[in-house]
Amino acid sequence: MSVKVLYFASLRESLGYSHETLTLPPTIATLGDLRAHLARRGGVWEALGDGHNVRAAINQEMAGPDALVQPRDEIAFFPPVTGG
Amino acid sequence: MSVKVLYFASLRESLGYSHETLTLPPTIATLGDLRAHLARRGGVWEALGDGHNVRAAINQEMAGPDALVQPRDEIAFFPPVTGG
Amino acid sequence: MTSDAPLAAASLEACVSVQAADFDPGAETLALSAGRRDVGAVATFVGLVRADKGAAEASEISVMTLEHYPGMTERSLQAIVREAWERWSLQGVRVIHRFGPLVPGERIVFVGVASAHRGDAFAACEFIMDYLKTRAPFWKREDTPEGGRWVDARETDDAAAARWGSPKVQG
Amino acid sequence: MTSDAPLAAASLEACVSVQAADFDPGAETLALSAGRRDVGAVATFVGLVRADKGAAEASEISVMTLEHYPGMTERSLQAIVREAWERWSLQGVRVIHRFGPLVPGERIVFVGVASAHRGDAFAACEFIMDYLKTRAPFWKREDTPEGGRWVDARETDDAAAARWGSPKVQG
Repeated sequence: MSVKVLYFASLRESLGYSHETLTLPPTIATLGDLRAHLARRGGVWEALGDGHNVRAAINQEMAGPDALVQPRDEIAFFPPVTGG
Repeated sequence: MSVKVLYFASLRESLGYSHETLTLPPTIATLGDLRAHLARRGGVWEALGDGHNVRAAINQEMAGPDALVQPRDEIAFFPPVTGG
Repeated sequence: MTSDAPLAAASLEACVSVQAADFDPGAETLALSAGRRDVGAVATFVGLVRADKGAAEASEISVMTLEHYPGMTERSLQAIVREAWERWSLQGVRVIHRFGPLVPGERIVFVGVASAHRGDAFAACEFIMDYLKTRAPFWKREDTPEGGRWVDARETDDAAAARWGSPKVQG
Repeated sequence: MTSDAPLAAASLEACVSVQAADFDPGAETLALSAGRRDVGAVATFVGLVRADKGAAEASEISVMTLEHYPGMTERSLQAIVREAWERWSLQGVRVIHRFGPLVPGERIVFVGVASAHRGDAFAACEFIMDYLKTRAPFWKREDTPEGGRWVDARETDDAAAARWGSPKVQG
Protein backbone atom coordinates (compact mmCIF):
# COMPACT_ATOMS: atom_id res chain seq x y z
CA MET A 1 0.00 0.00 0.00
CA SER A 2 0.95 3.61 -0.51
CA VAL A 3 0.90 6.31 2.18
CA LYS A 4 1.95 9.95 2.40
CA VAL A 5 4.44 10.74 5.19
CA LEU A 6 5.06 14.25 6.55
CA TYR A 7 7.87 15.46 8.81
CA PHE A 8 7.87 18.64 10.89
CA ALA A 9 10.18 20.97 12.81
CA SER A 10 13.55 19.57 13.96
CA LEU A 11 12.74 16.21 12.39
CA ARG A 12 12.06 17.80 8.99
CA GLU A 13 15.27 19.81 9.32
CA SER A 14 17.52 16.89 10.20
CA LEU A 15 16.01 14.57 7.58
CA GLY A 16 16.30 17.28 4.96
CA TYR A 17 12.80 17.05 3.55
CA SER A 18 9.22 17.58 4.59
CA HIS A 19 7.26 14.80 2.93
CA GLU A 20 7.43 11.68 0.81
CA THR A 21 5.08 9.13 -0.69
CA LEU A 22 5.97 5.60 0.39
CA THR A 23 4.96 2.21 -0.96
CA LEU A 24 5.00 -0.03 2.09
CA PRO A 25 5.82 -3.75 2.22
CA PRO A 26 2.91 -5.94 3.42
CA THR A 27 4.68 -6.60 6.75
CA ILE A 28 3.83 -3.07 7.91
CA ALA A 29 0.47 -2.99 9.70
CA THR A 30 0.87 -0.37 12.45
CA LEU A 31 2.40 3.04 13.04
CA GLY A 32 5.04 1.32 15.21
CA ASP A 33 5.95 -0.95 12.29
CA LEU A 34 6.30 2.09 10.03
CA ARG A 35 8.55 3.93 12.51
CA ALA A 36 10.83 0.87 12.80
CA HIS A 37 10.85 0.52 8.98
CA LEU A 38 11.94 4.15 8.54
CA ALA A 39 14.51 3.96 11.37
CA ARG A 40 16.18 1.02 9.56
CA ARG A 41 17.25 3.49 6.85
CA GLY A 42 19.99 4.36 9.38
CA GLY A 43 21.84 7.66 9.93
CA VAL A 44 19.53 10.58 10.62
CA TRP A 45 16.56 8.23 10.25
CA GLU A 46 17.44 6.55 13.52
CA ALA A 47 15.72 9.57 15.13
CA LEU A 48 12.44 7.74 14.32
CA GLY A 49 13.45 4.61 16.23
CA ASP A 50 12.41 3.34 19.64
CA GLY A 51 13.33 5.52 22.60
CA HIS A 52 13.32 8.73 20.59
CA ASN A 53 10.78 11.36 21.55
CA VAL A 54 8.81 11.45 18.32
CA ARG A 55 5.03 11.89 18.12
CA ALA A 56 2.82 10.83 15.26
CA ALA A 57 -0.54 11.56 13.68
CA ILE A 58 -2.63 9.58 11.20
CA ASN A 59 -4.93 11.66 9.03
CA GLN A 60 -4.34 14.67 11.28
CA GLU A 61 -5.28 12.90 14.53
CA MET A 62 -2.68 12.04 17.17
CA ALA A 63 -1.99 8.29 17.07
CA GLY A 64 0.00 5.77 19.11
CA PRO A 65 2.28 2.94 17.92
CA ASP A 66 -0.58 0.39 17.79
CA ALA A 67 -2.69 2.48 15.41
CA LEU A 68 -3.31 0.70 12.09
CA VAL A 69 -1.90 2.14 8.90
CA GLN A 70 -4.31 2.09 5.95
CA PRO A 71 -3.77 2.73 2.25
CA ARG A 72 -3.64 6.44 1.33
CA ASP A 73 -3.28 7.53 4.97
CA GLU A 74 -1.59 10.84 5.68
CA ILE A 75 0.96 10.04 8.37
CA ALA A 76 2.99 12.71 10.17
CA PHE A 77 6.00 12.46 12.48
CA PHE A 78 7.14 15.36 14.66
CA PRO A 79 8.75 16.26 17.99
CA PRO A 80 6.56 17.12 21.03
CA VAL A 81 4.63 20.29 20.31
CA THR A 82 5.70 23.70 21.66
CA GLY A 83 3.05 26.21 20.61
CA GLY A 84 1.09 28.74 22.62
CA MET B 1 -15.22 60.20 72.80
CA SER B 2 -16.60 61.19 69.44
CA VAL B 3 -16.60 58.99 66.32
CA LYS B 4 -18.00 59.23 62.81
CA VAL B 5 -20.29 56.35 61.79
CA LEU B 6 -21.15 55.50 58.17
CA TYR B 7 -23.85 53.15 56.84
CA PHE B 8 -23.97 51.61 53.38
CA ALA B 9 -26.32 49.85 50.96
CA SER B 10 -29.41 48.09 52.44
CA LEU B 11 -28.39 49.19 55.93
CA ARG B 12 -28.21 52.85 54.88
CA GLU B 13 -31.57 52.49 53.14
CA SER B 14 -33.39 50.90 56.06
CA LEU B 15 -31.90 53.27 58.66
CA GLY B 16 -32.74 56.23 56.45
CA TYR B 17 -29.41 57.99 56.59
CA SER B 18 -25.79 57.45 55.58
CA HIS B 19 -23.73 58.88 58.44
CA GLU B 20 -23.77 60.44 61.86
CA THR B 21 -21.32 61.77 64.42
CA LEU B 22 -21.71 60.04 67.78
CA THR B 23 -20.48 60.93 71.24
CA LEU B 24 -19.99 57.60 72.93
CA PRO B 25 -20.41 56.77 76.63
CA PRO B 26 -17.17 55.59 78.33
CA THR B 27 -18.49 52.01 78.57
CA ILE B 28 -17.92 51.53 74.81
CA ALA B 29 -14.44 50.19 74.13
CA THR B 30 -14.85 47.87 71.13
CA LEU B 31 -16.67 47.65 67.83
CA GLY B 32 -18.88 44.94 69.39
CA ASP B 33 -19.83 47.34 72.18
CA LEU B 34 -20.72 50.00 69.61
CA ARG B 35 -22.90 47.60 67.60
CA ALA B 36 -24.80 46.57 70.74
CA HIS B 37 -25.16 50.24 71.72
CA LEU B 38 -26.68 51.13 68.35
CA ALA B 39 -28.93 48.05 68.30
CA ARG B 40 -30.44 49.16 71.62
CA ARG B 41 -32.03 52.09 69.77
CA GLY B 42 -34.57 49.42 68.70
CA GLY B 43 -36.71 49.20 65.54
CA VAL B 44 -34.69 49.25 62.38
CA TRP B 45 -31.52 49.57 64.47
CA GLU B 46 -31.90 45.99 65.65
CA ALA B 47 -30.34 45.10 62.25
CA LEU B 48 -27.02 45.99 63.90
CA GLY B 49 -27.46 43.50 66.74
CA ASP B 50 -25.96 40.08 67.31
CA GLY B 51 -26.85 37.43 64.76
CA HIS B 52 -27.38 39.90 61.95
CA ASN B 53 -25.05 39.67 58.98
CA VAL B 54 -23.40 43.08 59.25
CA ARG B 55 -19.73 43.77 58.51
CA ALA B 56 -17.71 46.67 59.84
CA ALA B 57 -14.62 48.72 59.09
CA ILE B 58 -12.59 51.07 61.25
CA ASN B 59 -10.74 53.80 59.36
CA GLN B 60 -11.44 51.97 56.09
CA GLU B 61 -10.00 48.62 57.19
CA MET B 62 -12.21 45.60 57.83
CA ALA B 63 -12.51 45.04 61.59
CA GLY B 64 -13.98 42.40 63.91
CA PRO B 65 -16.06 42.85 67.10
CA ASP B 66 -12.97 42.90 69.35
CA ALA B 67 -11.33 45.81 67.52
CA LEU B 68 -10.86 48.85 69.77
CA VAL B 69 -12.72 52.06 69.03
CA GLN B 70 -10.61 55.22 69.36
CA PRO B 71 -11.58 58.90 69.40
CA ARG B 72 -12.18 60.38 65.94
CA ASP B 73 -12.32 56.93 64.27
CA GLU B 74 -14.29 56.55 61.04
CA ILE B 75 -16.47 53.50 61.61
CA ALA B 76 -18.58 51.93 58.88
CA PHE B 77 -21.32 49.28 59.00
CA PHE B 78 -22.53 47.47 55.91
CA PRO B 79 -23.90 44.15 54.58
CA PRO B 80 -21.55 41.57 53.04
CA VAL B 81 -20.04 43.01 49.86
CA THR B 82 -21.36 42.09 46.39
CA GLY B 83 -19.08 43.82 43.87
CA GLY B 84 -17.23 42.46 40.86
CA MET C 1 8.71 47.69 36.58
CA THR C 2 10.27 44.21 36.61
CA SER C 3 8.99 41.23 38.53
CA ASP C 4 11.82 41.50 41.04
CA ALA C 5 11.32 45.15 41.86
CA PRO C 6 9.37 46.05 45.00
CA LEU C 7 5.94 47.45 44.25
CA ALA C 8 6.14 51.19 44.88
CA ALA C 9 3.13 52.84 46.52
CA ALA C 10 2.75 55.15 43.53
CA SER C 11 2.59 52.17 41.15
CA LEU C 12 0.03 50.50 43.37
CA GLU C 13 -2.19 53.58 43.30
CA ALA C 14 -1.76 54.01 39.56
CA CYS C 15 -2.92 50.49 38.77
CA VAL C 16 -6.30 50.76 40.60
CA SER C 17 -9.18 52.91 39.34
CA VAL C 18 -12.66 53.25 40.85
CA GLN C 19 -14.81 55.26 38.51
CA ALA C 20 -18.32 55.85 37.15
CA ALA C 21 -17.05 56.01 33.55
CA ASP C 22 -16.77 53.03 31.22
CA PHE C 23 -13.33 51.69 30.28
CA ASP C 24 -11.79 50.14 27.16
CA PRO C 25 -10.70 46.57 27.94
CA GLY C 26 -8.79 46.40 24.65
CA ALA C 27 -6.69 49.48 25.41
CA GLU C 28 -6.07 48.22 28.96
CA THR C 29 -4.98 44.81 27.68
CA LEU C 30 -2.60 46.35 25.14
CA ALA C 31 -1.12 48.70 27.76
CA LEU C 32 -0.06 45.72 29.91
CA SER C 33 2.47 44.57 27.29
CA ALA C 34 3.07 47.70 25.17
CA GLY C 35 6.73 48.36 24.42
CA ARG C 36 7.89 45.36 26.45
CA ARG C 37 9.91 42.33 25.43
CA ASP C 38 9.77 40.49 28.77
CA VAL C 39 5.99 39.94 29.06
CA GLY C 40 5.01 36.46 27.89
CA ALA C 41 1.44 36.31 29.21
CA VAL C 42 -1.46 38.70 29.72
CA ALA C 43 -4.58 37.33 31.42
CA THR C 44 -7.63 39.55 31.67
CA PHE C 45 -11.13 39.42 33.04
CA VAL C 46 -14.13 41.60 32.23
CA GLY C 47 -17.29 41.37 34.35
CA LEU C 48 -20.56 42.59 32.85
CA VAL C 49 -24.15 43.22 33.99
CA ARG C 50 -26.42 40.33 33.01
CA ALA C 51 -30.11 40.88 32.28
CA ASP C 52 -31.09 37.29 32.97
CA LYS C 53 -31.44 36.62 36.68
CA GLY C 54 -32.75 33.06 36.37
CA ALA C 55 -36.13 31.39 36.50
CA ALA C 56 -36.92 32.45 40.09
CA GLU C 57 -37.16 36.12 39.13
CA ALA C 58 -40.30 37.74 37.78
CA SER C 59 -38.55 39.89 35.19
CA GLU C 60 -35.21 41.00 33.87
CA ILE C 61 -33.34 43.72 35.67
CA SER C 62 -33.51 47.11 34.03
CA VAL C 63 -30.76 48.83 36.06
CA MET C 64 -28.03 47.60 38.38
CA THR C 65 -26.66 50.26 40.70
CA LEU C 66 -23.30 49.81 42.38
CA GLU C 67 -22.79 51.63 45.65
CA HIS C 68 -19.29 51.79 47.13
CA TYR C 69 -17.35 53.20 50.06
CA PRO C 70 -15.11 55.92 48.58
CA GLY C 71 -11.62 55.73 50.00
CA MET C 72 -11.94 52.27 51.47
CA THR C 73 -12.71 50.85 48.02
CA GLU C 74 -9.40 52.07 46.59
CA ARG C 75 -7.49 50.96 49.69
CA SER C 76 -8.98 47.46 49.63
CA LEU C 77 -8.29 47.02 45.91
CA GLN C 78 -4.71 48.20 46.39
CA ALA C 79 -4.28 45.72 49.25
CA ILE C 80 -5.58 42.91 47.01
CA VAL C 81 -3.17 43.88 44.22
CA ARG C 82 -0.26 44.13 46.67
CA GLU C 83 -1.00 40.64 47.92
CA ALA C 84 -1.14 39.27 44.34
CA TRP C 85 2.19 40.97 43.65
CA GLU C 86 3.71 39.23 46.68
CA ARG C 87 2.29 35.80 45.82
CA TRP C 88 3.22 35.59 42.13
CA SER C 89 5.92 36.83 39.82
CA LEU C 90 4.10 39.66 38.02
CA GLN C 91 5.07 42.40 35.60
CA GLY C 92 1.93 44.52 35.57
CA VAL C 93 -1.55 44.64 37.11
CA ARG C 94 -4.55 46.80 36.25
CA VAL C 95 -7.86 46.87 38.16
CA ILE C 96 -10.81 49.07 37.19
CA HIS C 97 -14.17 48.93 38.98
CA ARG C 98 -17.15 51.07 38.11
CA PHE C 99 -19.87 52.41 40.40
CA GLY C 100 -23.26 54.05 39.82
CA PRO C 101 -26.17 52.91 37.62
CA LEU C 102 -25.40 50.35 34.90
CA VAL C 103 -27.70 48.61 32.43
CA PRO C 104 -27.44 44.98 31.24
CA GLY C 105 -24.54 44.50 28.82
CA GLU C 106 -22.45 47.21 30.46
CA ARG C 107 -18.99 46.45 31.84
CA ILE C 108 -18.53 46.49 35.63
CA VAL C 109 -14.96 45.42 36.30
CA PHE C 110 -11.63 44.85 34.54
CA VAL C 111 -8.69 42.90 35.93
CA GLY C 112 -5.58 42.47 33.80
CA VAL C 113 -2.31 40.82 34.80
CA ALA C 114 0.99 40.63 32.87
CA SER C 115 3.67 38.09 33.69
CA ALA C 116 6.51 36.17 32.05
CA HIS C 117 4.51 32.94 32.33
CA ARG C 118 0.86 32.06 31.89
CA GLY C 119 0.46 30.22 35.20
CA ASP C 120 1.25 33.33 37.23
CA ALA C 121 -0.92 35.56 35.04
CA PHE C 122 -3.97 33.29 35.24
CA ALA C 123 -3.65 32.62 38.97
CA ALA C 124 -3.16 36.26 39.93
CA CYS C 125 -6.05 37.41 37.72
CA GLU C 126 -8.45 34.90 39.23
CA PHE C 127 -7.17 35.57 42.76
CA ILE C 128 -7.76 39.31 42.39
CA MET C 129 -11.33 38.70 41.15
CA ASP C 130 -12.09 36.25 43.96
CA TYR C 131 -10.76 38.61 46.62
CA LEU C 132 -12.36 41.66 45.10
CA LYS C 133 -15.73 39.86 45.20
CA THR C 134 -15.50 39.20 48.93
CA ARG C 135 -13.32 42.07 50.23
CA ALA C 136 -13.90 45.26 48.24
CA PRO C 137 -16.77 47.40 49.63
CA PHE C 138 -19.18 47.40 46.69
CA TRP C 139 -22.89 46.61 46.91
CA LYS C 140 -25.21 45.85 44.01
CA ARG C 141 -28.83 46.90 43.86
CA GLU C 142 -31.01 45.50 41.10
CA ASP C 143 -34.07 47.31 39.82
CA THR C 144 -36.76 45.59 37.79
CA PRO C 145 -40.12 46.95 36.59
CA GLU C 146 -41.60 45.41 39.79
CA GLY C 147 -39.17 47.13 42.15
CA GLY C 148 -35.66 46.97 43.48
CA ARG C 149 -33.65 44.80 45.82
CA TRP C 150 -30.11 44.55 47.13
CA VAL C 151 -28.17 41.56 45.85
CA ASP C 152 -27.31 38.99 48.52
CA ALA C 153 -23.71 37.92 48.98
CA ARG C 154 -23.12 34.44 47.60
CA GLU C 155 -21.53 31.60 49.55
CA THR C 156 -19.88 30.42 46.33
CA ASP C 157 -17.91 33.68 46.29
CA ASP C 158 -16.68 33.08 49.85
CA ALA C 159 -15.68 29.55 48.85
CA ALA C 160 -13.84 30.86 45.77
CA ALA C 161 -11.85 33.30 47.90
CA ALA C 162 -11.17 30.68 50.59
CA ARG C 163 -9.37 28.32 48.21
CA TRP C 164 -6.45 30.77 48.03
CA GLY C 165 -5.66 30.08 51.69
CA SER C 166 -5.16 32.48 54.55
CA PRO C 167 -5.05 36.04 53.31
CA LYS C 168 -2.93 38.90 54.55
CA VAL C 169 -5.76 41.05 53.23
CA GLN C 170 -8.32 41.22 56.02
CA GLY C 171 -11.89 40.26 55.37
CA MET D 1 -25.66 30.89 20.72
CA THR D 2 -26.78 30.19 24.27
CA SER D 3 -24.98 28.04 26.79
CA ASP D 4 -27.51 25.25 26.37
CA ALA D 5 -27.34 25.10 22.59
CA PRO D 6 -25.23 22.38 20.99
CA LEU D 7 -22.07 23.71 19.38
CA ALA D 8 -22.64 23.65 15.64
CA ALA D 9 -19.70 22.61 13.46
CA ALA D 10 -19.85 25.94 11.63
CA SER D 11 -19.56 27.83 14.94
CA LEU D 12 -16.64 25.66 15.96
CA GLU D 13 -14.81 26.45 12.74
CA ALA D 14 -15.61 30.15 12.97
CA CYS D 15 -14.14 30.49 16.44
CA VAL D 16 -10.67 29.12 15.56
CA SER D 17 -8.18 31.00 13.38
CA VAL D 18 -4.64 29.95 12.47
CA GLN D 19 -2.93 32.81 10.68
CA ALA D 20 0.34 34.61 9.99
CA ALA D 21 -1.25 38.03 10.57
CA ASP D 22 -1.40 39.82 13.91
CA PHE D 23 -4.74 40.17 15.71
CA ASP D 24 -6.39 42.80 17.89
CA PRO D 25 -7.01 41.36 21.38
CA GLY D 26 -9.18 44.36 22.27
CA ALA D 27 -11.52 43.88 19.33
CA GLU D 28 -11.68 40.12 20.00
CA THR D 29 -12.50 40.72 23.68
CA LEU D 30 -15.25 43.19 22.82
CA ALA D 31 -16.73 40.83 20.20
CA LEU D 32 -17.26 38.14 22.87
CA SER D 33 -19.88 40.24 24.66
CA ALA D 34 -21.00 42.75 22.01
CA GLY D 35 -24.76 43.21 21.83
CA ARG D 36 -25.39 40.58 24.51
CA ARG D 37 -27.16 40.87 27.86
CA ASP D 38 -26.52 37.32 29.09
CA VAL D 39 -22.69 37.38 29.24
CA GLY D 40 -21.45 38.08 32.75
CA ALA D 41 -17.79 37.17 32.37
CA VAL D 42 -15.14 37.35 29.65
CA ALA D 43 -11.75 35.82 30.44
CA THR D 44 -8.95 36.27 27.92
CA PHE D 45 -5.33 35.28 27.50
CA VAL D 46 -2.68 36.73 25.21
CA GLY D 47 0.67 34.96 24.79
CA LEU D 48 3.63 36.99 23.53
CA VAL D 49 7.22 36.35 22.38
CA ARG D 50 9.70 37.11 25.17
CA ALA D 51 13.23 38.29 24.41
CA ASP D 52 14.64 37.15 27.73
CA LYS D 53 15.36 33.43 27.73
CA GLY D 54 17.01 33.31 31.16
CA ALA D 55 20.56 33.27 32.45
CA ALA D 56 21.54 29.99 30.74
CA GLU D 57 21.30 31.54 27.26
CA ALA D 58 24.13 33.45 25.61
CA SER D 59 21.96 36.16 24.10
CA GLU D 60 18.42 37.30 23.53
CA ILE D 61 16.43 35.76 20.72
CA SER D 62 16.05 37.93 17.66
CA VAL D 63 13.33 35.93 15.90
CA MET D 64 10.98 33.16 16.96
CA THR D 65 9.54 31.15 14.09
CA LEU D 66 6.41 29.07 14.56
CA GLU D 67 6.01 26.07 12.28
CA HIS D 68 2.67 24.27 12.21
CA TYR D 69 0.84 21.42 10.52
CA PRO D 70 -1.81 23.06 8.31
CA GLY D 71 -5.11 21.26 8.60
CA MET D 72 -4.28 19.31 11.72
CA THR D 73 -3.67 22.55 13.61
CA GLU D 74 -7.20 23.78 12.97
CA ARG D 75 -8.68 20.35 13.73
CA SER D 76 -6.82 20.03 17.02
CA LEU D 77 -7.79 23.54 18.15
CA GLN D 78 -11.42 22.86 17.23
CA ALA D 79 -11.30 19.61 19.25
CA ILE D 80 -9.91 21.50 22.25
CA VAL D 81 -12.65 24.13 21.99
CA ARG D 82 -15.33 21.44 21.61
CA GLU D 83 -14.10 19.75 24.77
CA ALA D 84 -14.14 23.05 26.69
CA TRP D 85 -17.69 23.63 25.44
CA GLU D 86 -18.73 20.22 26.79
CA ARG D 87 -17.02 20.67 30.17
CA TRP D 88 -18.25 24.16 31.07
CA SER D 89 -21.29 26.34 30.50
CA LEU D 90 -19.97 28.75 27.86
CA GLN D 91 -21.46 31.46 25.66
CA GLY D 92 -18.58 32.15 23.29
CA VAL D 93 -15.02 31.06 22.58
CA ARG D 94 -12.35 32.56 20.33
CA VAL D 95 -8.92 31.07 19.63
CA ILE D 96 -6.33 32.68 17.36
CA HIS D 97 -2.84 31.26 16.89
CA ARG D 98 -0.19 32.79 14.64
CA PHE D 99 2.56 31.04 12.68
CA GLY D 100 5.66 32.24 10.87
CA PRO D 101 8.48 34.53 12.07
CA LEU D 102 7.75 36.72 15.12
CA VAL D 103 9.98 39.12 17.02
CA PRO D 104 10.02 39.69 20.80
CA GLY D 105 7.00 41.66 21.95
CA GLU D 106 4.77 40.26 19.21
CA ARG D 107 1.56 38.41 20.06
CA ILE D 108 1.45 34.64 19.43
CA VAL D 109 -1.90 33.44 20.70
CA PHE D 110 -5.29 34.71 21.88
CA VAL D 111 -7.85 32.72 23.83
CA GLY D 112 -11.09 34.40 24.90
CA VAL D 113 -14.06 32.81 26.66
CA ALA D 114 -17.47 34.29 27.46
CA SER D 115 -19.78 32.80 30.07
CA ALA D 116 -22.52 33.80 32.48
CA HIS D 117 -20.16 33.24 35.43
CA ARG D 118 -16.49 33.93 36.02
CA GLY D 119 -15.58 30.43 37.25
CA ASP D 120 -16.52 28.84 33.93
CA ALA D 121 -14.83 31.58 31.90
CA PHE D 122 -11.53 31.36 33.81
CA ALA D 123 -11.42 27.56 33.88
CA ALA D 124 -12.23 27.13 30.18
CA CYS D 125 -9.71 29.81 29.15
CA GLU D 126 -6.89 28.20 31.15
CA PHE D 127 -7.92 24.70 30.01
CA ILE D 128 -7.78 25.71 26.36
CA MET D 129 -4.31 27.23 26.82
CA ASP D 130 -3.01 24.16 28.68
CA TYR D 131 -4.34 21.77 26.06
CA LEU D 132 -3.25 23.93 23.16
CA LYS D 133 0.30 23.92 24.59
CA THR D 134 0.48 20.11 24.64
CA ARG D 135 -1.87 19.05 21.81
CA ALA D 136 -1.84 21.58 18.96
CA PRO D 137 0.88 20.87 16.34
CA PHE D 138 3.00 24.00 16.61
CA TRP D 139 6.78 24.08 16.99
CA LYS D 140 8.88 27.04 18.00
CA ARG D 141 12.34 27.74 16.65
CA GLU D 142 14.41 30.48 18.28
CA ASP D 143 17.13 32.35 16.43
CA THR D 144 19.78 34.37 18.22
CA PRO D 145 22.85 36.11 16.78
CA GLU D 146 24.77 32.89 17.59
CA GLY D 147 22.40 30.57 15.73
CA GLY D 148 19.04 28.87 15.99
CA ARG D 149 17.53 26.02 17.93
CA TRP D 150 14.18 24.30 18.29
CA VAL D 151 12.46 24.89 21.64
CA ASP D 152 12.15 21.76 23.79
CA ALA D 153 8.75 20.75 25.11
CA ARG D 154 8.44 21.50 28.82
CA GLU D 155 7.36 19.00 31.44
CA THR D 156 5.55 21.79 33.28
CA ASP D 157 3.24 22.12 30.27
CA ASP D 158 2.41 18.40 30.39
CA ALA D 159 1.73 18.73 34.12
CA ALA D 160 -0.52 21.75 33.52
CA ALA D 161 -2.56 19.82 30.95
CA ALA D 162 -2.70 16.69 33.14
CA ARG D 163 -4.45 18.47 36.02
CA TRP D 164 -7.63 18.71 33.93
CA GLY D 165 -7.99 14.93 34.08
CA SER D 166 -8.50 12.44 31.30
CA PRO D 167 -9.08 14.22 28.02
CA LYS D 168 -11.38 13.24 25.22
CA VAL D 169 -8.94 15.17 23.03
CA GLN D 170 -6.20 12.72 22.16
CA GLY D 171 -2.58 13.57 22.86
